[in-house]
Amino acid sequence: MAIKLIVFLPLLAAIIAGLGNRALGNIPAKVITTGALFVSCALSWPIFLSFLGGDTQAFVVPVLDWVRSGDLNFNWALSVDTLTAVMLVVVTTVSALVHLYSWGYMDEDPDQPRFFAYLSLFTFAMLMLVTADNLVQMFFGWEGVGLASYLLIGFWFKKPSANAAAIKAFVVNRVGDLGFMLGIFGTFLVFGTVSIPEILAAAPAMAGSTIGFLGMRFDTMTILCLLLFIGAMGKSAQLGLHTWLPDAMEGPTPVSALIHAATMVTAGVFMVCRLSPMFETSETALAVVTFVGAATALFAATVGLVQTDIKRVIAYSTCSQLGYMFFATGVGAYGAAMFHLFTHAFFKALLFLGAGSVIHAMHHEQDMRYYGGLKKEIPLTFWAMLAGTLAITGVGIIHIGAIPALGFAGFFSKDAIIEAAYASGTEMGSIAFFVGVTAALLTSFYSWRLMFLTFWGKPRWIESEHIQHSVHKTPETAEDSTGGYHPHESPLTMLIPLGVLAMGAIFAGFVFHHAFIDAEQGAAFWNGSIAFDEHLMHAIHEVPYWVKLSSTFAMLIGLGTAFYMYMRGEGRPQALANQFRGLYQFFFNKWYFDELYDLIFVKPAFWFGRLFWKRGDQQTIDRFGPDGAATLVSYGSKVAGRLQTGYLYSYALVMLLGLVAAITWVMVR
Amino acid sequence: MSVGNSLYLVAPEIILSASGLLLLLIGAWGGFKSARLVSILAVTALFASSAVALEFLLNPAFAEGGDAFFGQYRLDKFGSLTKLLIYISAIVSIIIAPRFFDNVAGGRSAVMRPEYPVLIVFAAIGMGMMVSAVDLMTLYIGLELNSLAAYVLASFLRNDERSAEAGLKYFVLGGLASGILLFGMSLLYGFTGTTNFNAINQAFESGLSTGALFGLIFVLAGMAFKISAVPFHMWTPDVYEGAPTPVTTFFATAPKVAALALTMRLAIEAFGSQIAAWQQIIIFIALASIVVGAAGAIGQTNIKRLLAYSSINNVGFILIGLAAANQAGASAMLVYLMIYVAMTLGSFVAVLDLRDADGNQVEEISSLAGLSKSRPGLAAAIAIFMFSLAGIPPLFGFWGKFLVFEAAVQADLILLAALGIAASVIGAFYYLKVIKVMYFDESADVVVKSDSKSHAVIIALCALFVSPLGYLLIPVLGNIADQAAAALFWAL
Amino acid sequence: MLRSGADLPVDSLQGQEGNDLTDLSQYLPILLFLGIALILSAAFVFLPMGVSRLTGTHNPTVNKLTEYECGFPAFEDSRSQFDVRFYLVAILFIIFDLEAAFLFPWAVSLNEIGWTGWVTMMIFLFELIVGFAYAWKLGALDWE
Amino acid sequence: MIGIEHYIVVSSILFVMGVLGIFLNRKNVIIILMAIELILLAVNINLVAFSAFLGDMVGQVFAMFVLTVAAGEAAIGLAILVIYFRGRGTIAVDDINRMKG
Repeated sequence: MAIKLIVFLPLLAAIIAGLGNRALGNIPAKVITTGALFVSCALSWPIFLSFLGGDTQAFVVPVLDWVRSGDLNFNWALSVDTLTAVMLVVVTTVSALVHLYSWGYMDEDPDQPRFFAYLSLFTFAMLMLVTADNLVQMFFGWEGVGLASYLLIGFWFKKPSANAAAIKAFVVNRVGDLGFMLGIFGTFLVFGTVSIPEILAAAPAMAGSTIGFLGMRFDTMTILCLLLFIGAMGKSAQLGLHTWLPDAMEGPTPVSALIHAATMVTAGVFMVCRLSPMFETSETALAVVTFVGAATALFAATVGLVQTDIKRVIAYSTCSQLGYMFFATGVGAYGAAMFHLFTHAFFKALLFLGAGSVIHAMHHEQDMRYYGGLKKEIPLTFWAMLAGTLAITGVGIIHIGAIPALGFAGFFSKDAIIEAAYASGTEMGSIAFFVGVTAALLTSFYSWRLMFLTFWGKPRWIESEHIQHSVHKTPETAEDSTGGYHPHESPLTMLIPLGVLAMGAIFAGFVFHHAFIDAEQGAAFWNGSIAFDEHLMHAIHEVPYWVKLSSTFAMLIGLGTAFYMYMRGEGRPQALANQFRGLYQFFFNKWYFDELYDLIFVKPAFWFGRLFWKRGDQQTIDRFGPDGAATLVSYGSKVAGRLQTGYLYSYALVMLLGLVAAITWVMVR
Repeated sequence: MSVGNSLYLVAPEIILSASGLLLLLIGAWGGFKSARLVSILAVTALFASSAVALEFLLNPAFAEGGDAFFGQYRLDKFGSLTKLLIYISAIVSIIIAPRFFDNVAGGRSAVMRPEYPVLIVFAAIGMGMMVSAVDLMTLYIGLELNSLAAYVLASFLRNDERSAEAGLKYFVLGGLASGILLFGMSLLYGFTGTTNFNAINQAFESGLSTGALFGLIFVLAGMAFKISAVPFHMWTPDVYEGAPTPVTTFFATAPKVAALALTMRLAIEAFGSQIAAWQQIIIFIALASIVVGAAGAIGQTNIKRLLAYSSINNVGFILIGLAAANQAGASAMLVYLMIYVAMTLGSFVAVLDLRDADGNQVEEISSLAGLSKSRPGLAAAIAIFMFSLAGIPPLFGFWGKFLVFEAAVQADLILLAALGIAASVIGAFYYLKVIKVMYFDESADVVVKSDSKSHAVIIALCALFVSPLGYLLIPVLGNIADQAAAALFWAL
Repeated sequence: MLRSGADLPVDSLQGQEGNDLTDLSQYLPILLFLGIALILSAAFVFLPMGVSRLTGTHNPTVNKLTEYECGFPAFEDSRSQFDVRFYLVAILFIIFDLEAAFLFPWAVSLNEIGWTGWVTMMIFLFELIVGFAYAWKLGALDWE
Repeated sequence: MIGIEHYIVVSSILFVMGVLGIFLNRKNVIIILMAIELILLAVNINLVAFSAFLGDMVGQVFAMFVLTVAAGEAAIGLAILVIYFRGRGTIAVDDINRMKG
């Protein structure tokens, strides 16, 4: 069965590459893992297309009995429906391309087998997640991707920052996972099952019911949905639990592309869509989702404006795009959300891999301030990233009359979301609409800022220490600002994925937007795998033109501003930054979230830890436990040794004393 | 009860006595040359008596045993089983002797003397009498027969100062101990009017006079010396260190078995109706032995001294079974004894196998460093014995400890069991020290290869027995031990 | 003759003293006696030392410490060591002498114990002879 | 009239003196041997006295055995002492502490 191959080939490859590690050698490990991924990719597209053609119904492939205990019994099964099929192609395609890309990017790395094993392991876990037909299996995949992400962020474990980032990601995700777990427990409590289809079938009946907790009554579905949504927030780095994502950029760039842009971080969105019928039963939950999504979209965009690390900019843009997806689900436009997830996977992976290519070219310099003028040096990368930028900023023209809408991937998906937010009619929706437009403006600004700083203008390379190391020059000694450094275009293994993804970034939206978000076709396509709201989709087309155009205008304004700031004359950004010092600092320091958390959670946690460690463990338990016993014993041994004087009379004395003691004891007793 | 029947019931002792006397003459006339012959004959005799003991043990015809010599001596499964253990220990001690004596350091008196096996045989006779004595007089004679031989054996290396000192110390303290024992016996005799165990027991049923109580305590004290239980243990480390290693092997096994068996018989058959009078004392002695044995061992640098303390420690555990004063306890003690004998024989033979390039015995623990490299097999065996002595599962030593604790719990001595378990944890420490030295310290390259087949075989057998494979024997051992223990309690 | 203790009257002591064995208080004196014994014996050991130390001036000189042998200066140390062979002979003498002690009761009670007793004693003597032969063969008996 | 307890007292005194003799004397091991003999004698007094008062022969037989064994013990003790003296050239109790700890 194809699906089994799709899921388990990566696992097999991971095991082989992981256990074989050094013994296997670099090339075989890479060939095995990459080959496995391309095979499962090649197998997933037909499934997706057959769903697209509507000539396949959802099906479930049992793998084995998993748990049978009391009421709790479920199998390990791979369930495939449209939603899964979409995720399948996204995951396998991006993963395969990233594998290929890593050939070039990780070329000098000493232990590549481990890297590729981790990548394949992650892919397997992600596939487990998307093919889950019960919550426990989904949780298994959920934790699996978390683990793989942890391993990959900390892949360069000799870098302290990398370890710190890995731990941070792990811990923050634990918070979300706790919510997810509680959600699962609660769901089992309420529905008596963990099988997703049964839950979804039973969910509407539970609408409005309440459960008591701490003496108060709560709406059952709201509680469950919110708990599950906390899990989604953790995985998808939504406002509050987002802090790990930017730090996760410490990992190798392909990892950022695969895990922290295309696939894992979208797991939250996928989960909400998968459980959309549940969420549909709770207005409150949806409102919360919308709000959090919108807030994240805006917040991340503002932070992205001022970051100087190229990867961090893209990371925050990812955060922001995820915000879009969430408020799309919040307003009920699950189709749009999934569509944006789909397109975003392509162009964001493209941007990350492009950034990776730039970093590769710039000798691992990641600070955009030291780039500039790279257009001529690495043209192919430039074109690829241009495509990505056009896609994320949503360049395109809406259809007027006969002319169908034309545009890059982002154009279709993001506009659909914004329009859906407006069309939903709820006040939370309208808020989301304005936020979305504003965020679109910011998105366009920081995306173009990135492009201008990187590819246009004069080279500012010599300022970078990395470059200095490579050319052994300092700004003083350097004859010109390039320092005689010649960026080199990346190898073919890195350029091919860029090309493929660029195609996706350009055409994915135009080709698939009917299927994903058109009212009738969408309904047929999704076929009940998500709560597809036809009326909302109809309403999208009825929104006024200014709404349709708003995002485009926002995009143009952002582009213009960026052009004005970074292409015309020097020092304008600096001036602006100085003018709005406070705001700039506020954005630059990511709204001081890290500092806040450090104050609220980290420091107290450390304090308690130290308390229990020093006071509790060392000074109490050890002192009176092991250490005390040890000292006592050694002391006793000394005493015993001293008694053993070796003199006959002392021995005799001891014997006699023992005798007398025994006699006295029996007499006085 | 005819004399002939009595003679038949003491067949093992008779065989040994006759052969002992014969061997003495052979040794006298044959001189050093005859040492090997004498050894072989002695081993044969011991095997013969073991066969008889086994017959008595397994043949249902002797199921209920019988009294010999007008109630001076009883044959029962208990006696036969312990005799078997004693004879086995004696056989091993004889087999391992020649290699030791034939190349003692410096070649002083570097030859195996024929008296050695003869003395072992006589000691074995004495111990055989001890374990089947049901009368104070038989007890005393057997005990002295064993002790006198033991004194000589301890100082057998006449030109070795440590050996002579060991003999002297053992003799003086042993004399004191037997004096105390005798005084107690005289009191018992006086205040109960009899020297027979069962008669004493009956007398006690009507109450315990002060004099008899004194006697009881004195006798127990004398026995405590023989089993080297705290506070009568002081001689043990010195004697074990000073005595020739084969002799130490013998001391650590056979007399311990005999004395413990005798103590059991005394406590149950003679003092069984006044358990309250001695139980607390035994409990105290047991705990003290465990603690002192563990504490004393830690500081040791000489492996023989270490094993001496370890034997004190183990005796403490065995006494827990006696403190329980029930059939389960006795059975547990017997099982523990079997395992203990195997462990001790194994470890001492292993120590005997440690020789440096000049053929000198290696006794310093520090010299064992890196043994795991130079002689992995031996190191592994020692590790097994140490872990087993420490009672760390899954090795067989754990089973014995488990049984005695179980018995103690059955007798509602929960606190005793708890303390014992805690102490056993402490005790584990010093065994592990040896293993650390062997496996983790950088090599000292002192110990050289040994070509002794007999040592290898004995070590291998013992290691096999105390290895987890030993658990396969539990049904057999348990069954035999239960029957033997039942034989003790026939009177009660 | 040797009677097995089993059939002895347990309270035979009462026959003599007429008081109850099982009454501890009656025999508490024994404890006291033991205590007294301890004190007395200790006194016997320590008293002479103490007295000699207290009474009389204690200022030894060489001349005082030399032993008086009817006016002559001492030829040699009075604590001269004996030849170890004396010990050897003494040891052998003690043993065989004491074994002889068994013969008397045997002799007087031979009528009652009959052949069994006779054979037993013969065996005992044989064992003694073996030991004797051993000592002889090892040259423990010849002085040179 | 001399009762059993008088015998017991005498034997007790002898016994205790013997025991004290073992660990109070620091000089000569021979004295220790004597002390041990003293203990055994105390025991013998006990046994014979009890035997007489019980009208039971066992005590006397026991006493015979004790005597014999005591002789053997003394012999062996002397022998060990001799070889020890050969080795160390001294039999002072204070010198017998090569092994300790």
